[in-house]
Amino acid sequence: MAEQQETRERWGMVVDLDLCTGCNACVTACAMENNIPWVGEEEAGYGRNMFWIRVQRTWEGEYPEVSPAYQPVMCQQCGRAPCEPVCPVFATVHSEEEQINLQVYNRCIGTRYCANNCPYTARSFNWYDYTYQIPAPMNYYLNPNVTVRRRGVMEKCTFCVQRIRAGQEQAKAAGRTLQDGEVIPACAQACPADAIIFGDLSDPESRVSKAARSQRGTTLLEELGTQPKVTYLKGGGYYGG
Amino acid sequence: MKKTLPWWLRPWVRVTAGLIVLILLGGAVGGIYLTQTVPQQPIQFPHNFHVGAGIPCLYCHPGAQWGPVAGLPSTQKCWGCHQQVAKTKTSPELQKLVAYVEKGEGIPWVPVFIQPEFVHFNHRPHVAAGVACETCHGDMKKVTVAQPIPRQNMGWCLSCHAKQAPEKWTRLSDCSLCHY
Amino acid sequence: MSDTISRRNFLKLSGLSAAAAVLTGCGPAARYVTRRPYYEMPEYAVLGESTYFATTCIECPAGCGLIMRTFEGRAIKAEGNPAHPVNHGKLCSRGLTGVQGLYNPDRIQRPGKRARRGNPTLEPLDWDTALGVVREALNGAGAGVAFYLGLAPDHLYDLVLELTQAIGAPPPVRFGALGMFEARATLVEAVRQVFGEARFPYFDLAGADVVVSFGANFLETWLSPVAYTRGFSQFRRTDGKKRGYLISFEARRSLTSGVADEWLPVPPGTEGQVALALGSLLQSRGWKVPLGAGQVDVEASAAAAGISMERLEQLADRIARAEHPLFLPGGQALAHAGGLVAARNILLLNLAAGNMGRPGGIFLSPSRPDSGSLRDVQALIEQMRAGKVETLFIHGANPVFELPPALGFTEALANVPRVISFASFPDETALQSDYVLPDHTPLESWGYQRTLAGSDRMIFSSLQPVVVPLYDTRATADVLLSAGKLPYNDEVTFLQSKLATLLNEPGVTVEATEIATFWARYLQAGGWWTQQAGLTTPTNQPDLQVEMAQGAAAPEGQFRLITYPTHLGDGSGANRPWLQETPSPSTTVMWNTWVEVHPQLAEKLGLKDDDVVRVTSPSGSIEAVVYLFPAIRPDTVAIPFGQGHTALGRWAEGRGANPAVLLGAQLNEAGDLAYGDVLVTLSPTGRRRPLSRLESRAGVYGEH
Amino acid sequence: MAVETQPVSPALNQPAREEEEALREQLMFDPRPREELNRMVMESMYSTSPRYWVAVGVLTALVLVCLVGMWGYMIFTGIGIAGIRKPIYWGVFIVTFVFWIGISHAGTFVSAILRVFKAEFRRPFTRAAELMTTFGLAAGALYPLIHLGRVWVFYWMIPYPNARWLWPNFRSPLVWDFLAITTYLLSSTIYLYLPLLPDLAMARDRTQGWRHAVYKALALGWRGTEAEWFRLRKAINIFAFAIIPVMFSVHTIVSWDFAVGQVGGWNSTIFGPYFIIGAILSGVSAVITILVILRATLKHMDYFIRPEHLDALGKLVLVFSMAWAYFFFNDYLVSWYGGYEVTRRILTLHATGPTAWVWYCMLFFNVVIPWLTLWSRKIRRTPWAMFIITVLINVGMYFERYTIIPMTLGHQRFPFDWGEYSPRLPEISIAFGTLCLFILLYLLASRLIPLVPVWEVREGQEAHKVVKVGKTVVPSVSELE
Repeated sequence: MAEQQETRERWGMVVDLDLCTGCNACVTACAMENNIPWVGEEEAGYGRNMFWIRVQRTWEGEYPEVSPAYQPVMCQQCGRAPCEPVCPVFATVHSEEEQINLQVYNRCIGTRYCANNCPYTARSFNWYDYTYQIPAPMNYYLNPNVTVRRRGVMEKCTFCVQRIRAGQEQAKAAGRTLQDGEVIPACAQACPADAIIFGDLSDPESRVSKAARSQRGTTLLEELGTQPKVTYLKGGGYYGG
Repeated sequence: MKKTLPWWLRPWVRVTAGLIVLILLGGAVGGIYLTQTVPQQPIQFPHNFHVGAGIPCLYCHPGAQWGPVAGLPSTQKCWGCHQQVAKTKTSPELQKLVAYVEKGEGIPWVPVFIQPEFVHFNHRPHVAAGVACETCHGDMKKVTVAQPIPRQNMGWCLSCHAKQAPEKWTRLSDCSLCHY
Repeated sequence: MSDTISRRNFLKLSGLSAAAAVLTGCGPAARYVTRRPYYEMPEYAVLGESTYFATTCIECPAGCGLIMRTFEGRAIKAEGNPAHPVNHGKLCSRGLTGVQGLYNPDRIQRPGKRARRGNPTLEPLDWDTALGVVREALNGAGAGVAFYLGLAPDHLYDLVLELTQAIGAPPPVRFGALGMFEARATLVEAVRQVFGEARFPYFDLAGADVVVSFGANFLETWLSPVAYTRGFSQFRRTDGKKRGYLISFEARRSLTSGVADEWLPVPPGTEGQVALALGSLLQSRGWKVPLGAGQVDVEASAAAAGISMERLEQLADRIARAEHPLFLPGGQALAHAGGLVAARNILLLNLAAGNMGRPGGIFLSPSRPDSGSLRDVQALIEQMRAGKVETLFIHGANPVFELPPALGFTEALANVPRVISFASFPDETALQSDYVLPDHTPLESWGYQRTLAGSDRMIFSSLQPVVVPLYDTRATADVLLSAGKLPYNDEVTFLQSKLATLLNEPGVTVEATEIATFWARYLQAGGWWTQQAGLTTPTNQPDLQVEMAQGAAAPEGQFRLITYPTHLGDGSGANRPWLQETPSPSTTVMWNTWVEVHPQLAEKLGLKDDDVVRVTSPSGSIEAVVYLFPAIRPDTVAIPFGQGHTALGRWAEGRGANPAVLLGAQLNEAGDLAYGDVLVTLSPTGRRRPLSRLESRAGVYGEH
Repeated sequence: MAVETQPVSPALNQPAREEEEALREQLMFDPRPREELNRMVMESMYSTSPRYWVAVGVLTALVLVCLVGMWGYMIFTGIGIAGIRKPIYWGVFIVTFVFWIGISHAGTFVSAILRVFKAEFRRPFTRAAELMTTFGLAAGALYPLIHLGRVWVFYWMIPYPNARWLWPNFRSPLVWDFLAITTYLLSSTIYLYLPLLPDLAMARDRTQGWRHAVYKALALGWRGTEAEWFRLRKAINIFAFAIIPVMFSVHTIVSWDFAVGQVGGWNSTIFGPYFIIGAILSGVSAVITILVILRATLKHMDYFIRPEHLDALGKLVLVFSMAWAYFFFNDYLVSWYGGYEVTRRILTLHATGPTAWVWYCMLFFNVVIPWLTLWSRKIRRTPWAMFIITVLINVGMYFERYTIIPMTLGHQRFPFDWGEYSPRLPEISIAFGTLCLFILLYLLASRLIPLVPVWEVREGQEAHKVVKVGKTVVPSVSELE
């Protein structure tokens, strides 16, 4: 194939809450892939944690019918993202190419306006040079494909854009198009229950498109009109069984 | 009435102000200069000679055709040719190479064309798109050790990307093309 | 270190990439970084691109397949091996943080001798001297040598087993906290009694439609958590089948019970009775349950478990309607005085359901359970105390930390003249050893791990070094082989000789006729396993009957204690900052130990969230922070296991409390610790220490 | 032009004299010779006691330690030393920013709006109010820098052609903010400067040494010719009209920082006027506070600043307090009646949460206190009472911003992610540091800049006369232009 067609993906994610066990493997996987620093006991408890994805655990009902509800929440990669217009320097911008929200760390000046305006609390701020405090040689495992963030910049889930880029690059070098399932973010890759499905929403046959069309599908805070790219499949025993 | 100059016209004020301006300017120039100096290489590698001898760039920097990093040659790669070259025995500069070979060590080259860690550059698409090496790296026929090209900044990247086909601009101007 | 490894010309690291990635970003100082290229480019390396190595995770004995991403000689990221039958590309938090073990700054970097036990400083030793010590120890009276091994890796156990046979020493004791918490010996013993073979059971969750779990935390640490989570995922999926229905009997709503469709908080220790009652009810619904002589008092059992008869009847209806009901005997149900009976009862329910060897049923795992029970450990402690052990080798376990102090291991250790630890980290046991001869960490090691209970087929999962060993450490297998007691040159020859038995087998992933090819392919694939599922169907139908199991209510003022392992595993994960920072799923607490108290109980005791409370059992007492947990029986409290280290490096030390202190030394019939029978009292200390939690207390519980 | 009138003879009948005495309480009807006015103002600038220098020294030290030092330390270690956290990304820094911007409103309001509406009582204190605007802005404008995570690249907010081919995002309220504040700072400084010209010239003519040089340079060669006066009046007039929309825009844009967002409790259409009214309320109160202090500390100020001024300003405060209450009620009612869960929770939290006292203090200081006290003419004319009341109003307004910003941010849509915020030392220190900076600037300016626009006072006094019509004495005002 001499000239490849420029294809444009629309990346999306589906989280099946009926399958999610709440085990937090996605949290750890994300941290290890994306060079997310840990912040220690005191800071983590004071809302300085750097999770790009976190599992919200809420309770439903009263004992003995009390039941935990787990919901992994990450950046929803909104189609109309509230974070984007408020950044004074275009550090968080919409990628027309990938249809996701980008956070350009080296452009960020740290107004934290985007984080205030994010209804999903999906953003984390580097209050200190956390990553630089990692004692050697533990910094050896830092992923060279992901920028190490310095203090004073905002960061958030990128749908593992480095993997998207690598996948596209690999496919292009081989002269083919991306296959469904070829690019998956670290959370979906690790998820032991396979509750996170990732793929191209513009391909109606992709696994994620099929899952997103499920009747159980809902998006978070739909009333805000943010057009999230993440669909949650509601769980619970009210159907089937 | 005593004839006095207003304070801003007094010589010492002007001299001091001039000095401050000079120091600031000098600092800025010096700082910029420091980022653009040619680093000290372990071997004064003559690019001009090798290019002149007809060796393609990709012979020593093969990574450029398939991946992000062009790569710097391993000791064995140099030795592959140089063990057959008579001059290896005589040239003092090449004795350093011999020493590395004997010690079985890699040569600690200092890369010249490097991007900050928040820029993810990939050679392959550029080579595939037919961008010649000298477009970005300068004419290696004219230098011995590689020299940095000043002002290779974001605008410099974009100025070339902007010249591509308009339908590619969305992709080529996407922030996540380089920054993630 | 084996010579074989030098074939890999790994890039020697100097100030390169990692440091470069970390240090640049600002300032002209970072403009130029010396880059040390290869002397000779390895054929597998592509510049600027990652190299992937297949290996096996031995953070727990389950043995999930790993694909390690390495970049310029550094291990970057653990990813699951998609082809591996145990985990199919999936991983848990523990496996994912493997690199934080490898690159842990608190690792023991070279062999050392301790002038005085308990003294944290090690006098450096060169390997020749160290090997001399080992040789001398092994040359002595064989009977005076004892080995204490952890649950992984398997190849080292095989080697030590051969070694002990060769020198006439008692077989190695293999024991770990994870096995203790899942009451492994009880489970295996129950399987032996019911099915005639001492094997691990393999439960086909994926094919079941109703699963009844008796305290099995199969989503957290039980047997092979990733495999069972995968099975659970299949079980729950609705693509072309009915959604699986999970019923859980457990006093505390654990992660597993959390996703259960029905959770019945029965008092710990009554699970066997519930199984009996269910069996009785199911018999009246046409099941052939081997009920014992005499009338089963269903109502009494239901009352003891605190379940209404209607509810129990409904459950029985649901189970009877199911096509593939499955009953799981978990550690919480088995770690009681009547644990073996409970395990048997639950397995007999499977038998009555006709689950043997059918999809959605129960199988016998191919590998031989070679871990011991706590009774074996007790025997070893007796030997040690009696001064009959001259040299104790410890590898892969941290008995000083994880065994209940009531067993007296630490005191018995004082009677052992020579303790040699192979620990990679300065843990509590290494601190009490005379010699520390650090092993490579798993990501630097060769080896294999057999499948445990997480797969439907036989697996030899391969371990290979993904990076050059960082420090002056040496493979324990090589250290032991250096004594010359076994006919192997080094670890790799040992491994190859073991694997040679697998040559020429058809229908397997690695088909080869000679060992070199086999070895290469085996390493590349991440192990050897059969292409087709192959499990033993338990056929033995013994003349066993469901029995009444004991179960007593806790006396007034005392509470049953549940101790459960978290993602810190057997406690060795406590030195991984990211495991510490990963929130506990059900409480979202990070970096500490808490005690889960039901709000009703807390109100009765006058306890508030974040109060420091003293938990006292007959064996000891600890202090922990109260977490008002709405999903636990009000007569039960729970404490997670894994924190409370007094050693093990900067991230583990002095953090939280170790509930092992509270566990007594009572064993059940199968020789497992009856930790479920421990009764504790709570007394406020008057201090407060806010727990670090992800959740907002105000938002979730409405407290301010 | 001045109307020809006969000066009233003091030897008139009793009632008329009493009335006249009553009128003489007003500055406009208590004229003094031009030279004496000038002398009084100059004296107030020259008279420095040791206490003054001690105050300057202490304040300088405080600014250096609390503001410069702490800010430097924060830049060095990271903004994490402040108490802000997820999800309360904006805390005391932004609160104080809004506070100072609010304070800075009154200068323009008092000066420009009152000038446009020809409110005569403005004359003696326009300068003081304008200075407050400029210094308030100077203190407030630091905060957008202080609160940045990476202040060293703040210039990326400035639109200029650069090597990155990047512009600031003009869709971002922060860029509007940046532009609005720069515009306001620039225009309010010019607006401060223009009426200052005749006074600087007056000072130039009465000083020697470095002061003379400075005033000479600053006075731009003002000679007081008719043409100059004509142009100056014209310029001031144009500016007075032009700066009003700028002033309204600034605080509206500050309110848009919040109102255009998604944050529950913020996106309210009424925030623009609500913020402006709040700003004017706090600003006018601050003017009163400052006038009381000036009157008590500066020489001859009791001549220029009289109870009548406090009285007039007090009435304004009362009106704006009512207006503020109206907007507050509007905002509250709509949120409450709307019943949207997020705002409902936030309103509940404000009123019943652990920091509800802040909310109650806000209402008490902003509504209850002024409504109870400012009706009384006597209280309005009592300097110390006005001082206490206006300080409390500013505390209340600070609490209002605190309620709106961190207390609202902490309780957004996911209760799981709520957070509690309490300011830490660096934030308090920096906020206190800017207060010191403001006072210090004012203190220095009080000895450098004529704090009373002499020419305006004189102009007013020339235009005001006490005229006797029949047996009664009436004030008369003539148009000057």
